Amino acid sequence: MEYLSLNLLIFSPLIIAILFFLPIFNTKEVFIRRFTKTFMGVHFVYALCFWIFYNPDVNFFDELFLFGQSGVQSLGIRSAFAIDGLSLVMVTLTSFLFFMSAISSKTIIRHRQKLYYGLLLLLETSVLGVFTSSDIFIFFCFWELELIPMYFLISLWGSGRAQKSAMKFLLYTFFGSLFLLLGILLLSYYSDTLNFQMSSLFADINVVDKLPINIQILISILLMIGFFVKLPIIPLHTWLPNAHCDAPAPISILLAGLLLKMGAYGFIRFNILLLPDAFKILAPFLIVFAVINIIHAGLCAYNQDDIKKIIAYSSISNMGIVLLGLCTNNEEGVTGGIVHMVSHGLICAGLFMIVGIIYNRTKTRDIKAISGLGTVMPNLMGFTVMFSFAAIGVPLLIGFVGEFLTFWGAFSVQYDSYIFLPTVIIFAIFVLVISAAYMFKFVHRIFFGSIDNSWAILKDLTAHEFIVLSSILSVIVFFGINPMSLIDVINPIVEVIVESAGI
Amino acid sequence: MNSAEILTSVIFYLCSAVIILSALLTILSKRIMYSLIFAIIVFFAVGFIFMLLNAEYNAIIQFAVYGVAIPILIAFALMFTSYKTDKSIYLAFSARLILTLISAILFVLTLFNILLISSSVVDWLFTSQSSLILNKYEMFNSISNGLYIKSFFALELIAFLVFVIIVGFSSLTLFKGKRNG
Amino acid sequence: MEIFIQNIGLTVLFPLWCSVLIFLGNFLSILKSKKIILSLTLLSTTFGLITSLFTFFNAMVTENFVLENTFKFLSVNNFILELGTYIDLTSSFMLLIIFTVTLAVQIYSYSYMYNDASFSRFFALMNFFTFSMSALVLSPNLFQIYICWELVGVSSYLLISFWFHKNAASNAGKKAFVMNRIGDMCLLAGIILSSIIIYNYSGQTDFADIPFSSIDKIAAYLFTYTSEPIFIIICVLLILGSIAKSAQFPLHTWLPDAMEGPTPVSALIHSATMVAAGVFLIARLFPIYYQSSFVMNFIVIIGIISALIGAFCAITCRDIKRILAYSTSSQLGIMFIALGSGALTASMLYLATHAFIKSMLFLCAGLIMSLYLGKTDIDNFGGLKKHMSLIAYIFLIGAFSLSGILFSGFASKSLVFHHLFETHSYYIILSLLVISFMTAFYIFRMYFLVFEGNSHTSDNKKYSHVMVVPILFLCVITLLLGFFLPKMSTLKYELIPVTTELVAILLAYLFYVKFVNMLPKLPILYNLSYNKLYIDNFYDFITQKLYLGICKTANFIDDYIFDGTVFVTVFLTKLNAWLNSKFQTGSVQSYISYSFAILALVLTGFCLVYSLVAYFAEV
Amino acid sequence: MANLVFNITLFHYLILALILFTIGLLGVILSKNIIKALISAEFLISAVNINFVAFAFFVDSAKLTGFIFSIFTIAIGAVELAIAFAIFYLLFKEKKTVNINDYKELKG
Repeated sequence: MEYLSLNLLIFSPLIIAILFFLPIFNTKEVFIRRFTKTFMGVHFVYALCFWIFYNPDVNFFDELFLFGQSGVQSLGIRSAFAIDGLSLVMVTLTSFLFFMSAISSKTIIRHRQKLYYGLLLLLETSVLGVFTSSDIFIFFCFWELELIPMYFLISLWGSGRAQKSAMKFLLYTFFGSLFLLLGILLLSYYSDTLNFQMSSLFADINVVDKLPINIQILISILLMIGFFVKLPIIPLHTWLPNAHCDAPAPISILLAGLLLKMGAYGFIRFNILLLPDAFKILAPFLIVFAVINIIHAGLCAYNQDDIKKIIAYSSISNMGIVLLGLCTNNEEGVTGGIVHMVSHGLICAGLFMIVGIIYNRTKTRDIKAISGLGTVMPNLMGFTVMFSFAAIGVPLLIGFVGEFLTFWGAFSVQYDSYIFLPTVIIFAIFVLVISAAYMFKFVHRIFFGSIDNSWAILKDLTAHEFIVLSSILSVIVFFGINPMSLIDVINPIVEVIVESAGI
Repeated sequence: MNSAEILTSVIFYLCSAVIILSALLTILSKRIMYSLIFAIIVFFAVGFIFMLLNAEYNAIIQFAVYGVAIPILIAFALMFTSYKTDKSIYLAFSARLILTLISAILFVLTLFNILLISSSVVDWLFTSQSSLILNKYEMFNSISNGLYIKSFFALELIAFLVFVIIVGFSSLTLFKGKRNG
Repeated sequence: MEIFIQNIGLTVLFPLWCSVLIFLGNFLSILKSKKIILSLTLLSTTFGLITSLFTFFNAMVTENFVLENTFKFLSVNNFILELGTYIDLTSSFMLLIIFTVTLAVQIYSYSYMYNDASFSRFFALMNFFTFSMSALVLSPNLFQIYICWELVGVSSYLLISFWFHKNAASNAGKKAFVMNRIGDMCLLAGIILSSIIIYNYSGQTDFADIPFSSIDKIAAYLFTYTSEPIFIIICVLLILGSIAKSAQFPLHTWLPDAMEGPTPVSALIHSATMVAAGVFLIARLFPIYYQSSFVMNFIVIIGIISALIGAFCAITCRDIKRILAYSTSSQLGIMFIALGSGALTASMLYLATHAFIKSMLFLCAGLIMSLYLGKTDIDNFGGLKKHMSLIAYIFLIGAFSLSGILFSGFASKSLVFHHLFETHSYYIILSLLVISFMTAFYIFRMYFLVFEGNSHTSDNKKYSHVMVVPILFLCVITLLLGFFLPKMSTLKYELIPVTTELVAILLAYLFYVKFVNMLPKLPILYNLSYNKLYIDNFYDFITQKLYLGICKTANFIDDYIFDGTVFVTVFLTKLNAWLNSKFQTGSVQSYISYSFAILALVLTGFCLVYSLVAYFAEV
Repeated sequence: MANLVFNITLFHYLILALILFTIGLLGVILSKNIIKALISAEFLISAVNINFVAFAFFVDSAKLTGFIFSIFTIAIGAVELAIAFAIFYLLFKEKKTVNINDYKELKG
């Protein structure tokens, strides 16, 4: 474990990105594409080594002093990166999805590939930074850094009203991170150093107990607004459908797969672990929010004409399940929430990949215009059916594990002061039927039924797309069959969460 | 109230009446030449006010600068312009007129009020002028030494500034505009 | 023999392995030949059949024989969920039925689907279904039953919409899956509620996934420690799960539409195995339901309603496969009645006989259809007796036993009647008589319309004899099974139902053979029964109009209220910018006057405030 | 009240300066002719001078800073007027009008 340097993992994409931005070999586009793919593959293998050599008791901790050894004591900024159960899972998921999107962007990204791959690598560094940074200030820096490449990726290579939705995405997230910054400043003010060590929560002693409760609630509400913009919760979610349907396929894989998880990850790190007392008080209201989110997004998904919007709303509904899981105060619910985070990442990546392929071939996203592609593209149909089963939560696939545990945890939650809660939670179970409804409407409208001649000439999957889809599907099936490998890694962090936030 | 007090008060009221009247006339008169003449009257009257306050030095400078130099300058300006008779202020933008008049009244009332309020705070506001007669000779010599010794540096700076600006801007006027109209 | 019983798990995994092999083979186009595919599937099913035979005889011999081996699938500290196999009498009995019917159907479907384009996909899905069905039957706890419940639903969905290019088939598949999904949702809710009560309150944390080995303890615990309404809610939720799967009253409309799938599918899944899963689940959870009379009555009522509706709609149905589908849902209603009135063994035996009879009838219907290029409408058949007399006689045997007059059908139905007469539940007997009257009527109506009467088409096409072998195999079973069943009922109890059925047959003979078009179309009853009591249109209304309406409002809220706030902020900023530009007039003097006005205002404000404060301070 | 009329105090001078200042301000804002505006600008400066001298006389007649300062402001006033006329001359060469409303280019 010692010789695996964490900084190499995080900053190697940045170095390559800088290399790409220099005007050296800017003619050989093919070379750049192949180089990025191999690099991403190596990076993914390197991340897997972390997973293999991970032993729960020692948190892999790495110091990188940005401003000299002592760090800027007065300002207290000291860059430190750490990995524990949760961030390990997220890091491997990130590098896996980046590897997949790099492979899949061969057919979809045609122009200005050098800039594209540079931005992609920059995005990878910032997302990895978010998941591993143990210092609040660094967490916020990477949180903001990730917006820049994402904005350009959506607006330069997007389709339809790309600039407009990229701008909406940017402004929305800025609005959120405004509150986030306010919360962080308040937090560091009360704990008198800016480098308020999140690593303290890796060592699971919460340092904030001396904060008076009303300030804790104020800070946690501010932080929540920031995170709930990213983890789209009902009032703040309208950026997601636009950003998704205008982003190119590989980017919407990353957007759905990772950026939503950053919201959930931050929510766990800050709201649950750093401010547990406030979380105990706010949890019942969050459950109500989560259930509304699940049902509302599910209903909206059924009514969309744009196939990407259907998947976008389905990801909002799934993130509602994640929030529901996290807010239950027992181990099963929290494990379910985290497992569902990973499963949603994988499933949404696959679904967006499929929708990207359909758009790439038929050039329209309107669900009424496309029908009966199954006869022309049997392989793609097979993959879509499997992915929609995973999205619905059919057993022996990872979707089921997360959902079952979350519902189990949610049903057995006891906030004694709120008797109305069980009746609200009962509604969450309807997501099984609602998700089946919109997912099958999507699959049947596009693949089944008779084909009209304009689509008869379409080709089936290419080698690249097949590799991406089959590898994502194999991971889904692997974790579906033996979820224990995932749950063992997550278990230590779940204990910390339940012990600190449990009633 | 001895005769000196009455004399100074009469002069004061006379001068202030002249100032206010001619100031009003300068801004109300139709022809620009009339407004120039009334302006000169105002400047001279202000000079007398300085005399009243035993600031003879200032009065002299006032008479010299405002009384003579500036009207000549304005006369030159009027020479260049064809000083067609222009309409007086009544044709000004009516809404702006109302607005400024209201704000002017408000302005005067409030400052008057402030002065009244401040009188309760400050004692020297109502000490009469006659009780403070300065010795004339001492006044003149102290102003000159104050001017040339205490604030000598400021005087040099002002002089240099005046010189640079006058030369610069007069050369500016010789400059043929590249594009006309 | 022991080795078979030990590795029963192999029989479950063998079909799964076959289906994966066939899928990959088909995809990588190495396994192309149909012979190998068939041999693979037949190998796995025969292996399963042999093991199930041995286990069944073993179970019959030894007193309450139980064998369970499980492995830990999912555990969050001490909340452990296991998967594995659990064999006792009922599960081995069900396993035997499943594998026999599957063997027959697979042999039949080889020739039936021979010239179909996606032959290998069909067999892969059939294997997958065998895997999930046998896993369901052998599941040791309620958690695994739920997993296999959904897998069975998935495989039935894939098989129903097998010819996905046909719109009708794909919609039928979607409808079937969504309805099963509703059932799964209720089942999941029931399972979670009961497992929470057991896990959190009862102290035995290892019973979290409700293992069947200790079902009695759990039942006793659930009944004593939960208040009456909660117990009823849990039981109703669990029953709703089996209602959806066995196409009972509220969720039965998917079964007739499921006939869009290929006939072997209907023969295997929608007549014998999958629909029987609901009855199997109730049998498994019988100790829990048995404790509250309300729940038992609930099951009986559901059984009666769905049986009546099934029979009522079958009478006037024009499509031969749909007649059999309605008859399946009504026969299952009878099983529910038997279960509800406490006759566990009678209902299981009834299930066995019905499975064989119905799959045989489906295979005959499939044979008929294959001769007439898949046309299923009853009008273009007639007088086929002359062409295929063997099939006609087999169908006749099936009809007699289905209506409960002869052979195995009679034996199992008399068992049910015997139990009902014992328990003196006369209103159930009355409804059962009406149902069996209607069953006899519609099954013989179908027989007379298809086989008797003047034949429409003269060209006597020949059907391949391979397809007849499984039908004969099933026919032999239906003939002999009657003798193996325990003979308990006295003559008196059998006489009444048999006479009603004979009267029904006479009536059917009169209307459909002697005076052919004499049948008076009763004004209301006919079109009520013809368009299936308008339940279908009611459900369509709910899905197309109501649900879409709700979704539209949700979307409206989403677009106009959440997006609206964003739009309003944008509009406000634009308005503000426009207003400011109005002030930039360019005239210096207006600028000075504005600033002067503001200065004056500020001063007045200051004075007012100051004087007010001074005034109040004094006072 | 009588001694107030005949007994000139600092108050009177301030009121006089105030009125002169206001008239000058009105002239600047309302006059159509640029030159008239500039002239009334001069009134502002003279009003301020009156204040300076009055305060110097009544309050700190010893240090005479008020007087010295008013001398400087008179000088600055003259310079400022010179600049104004130079700029006005250049503008006048462009537009040939004296009317202040024609010079509207400096706009946001």
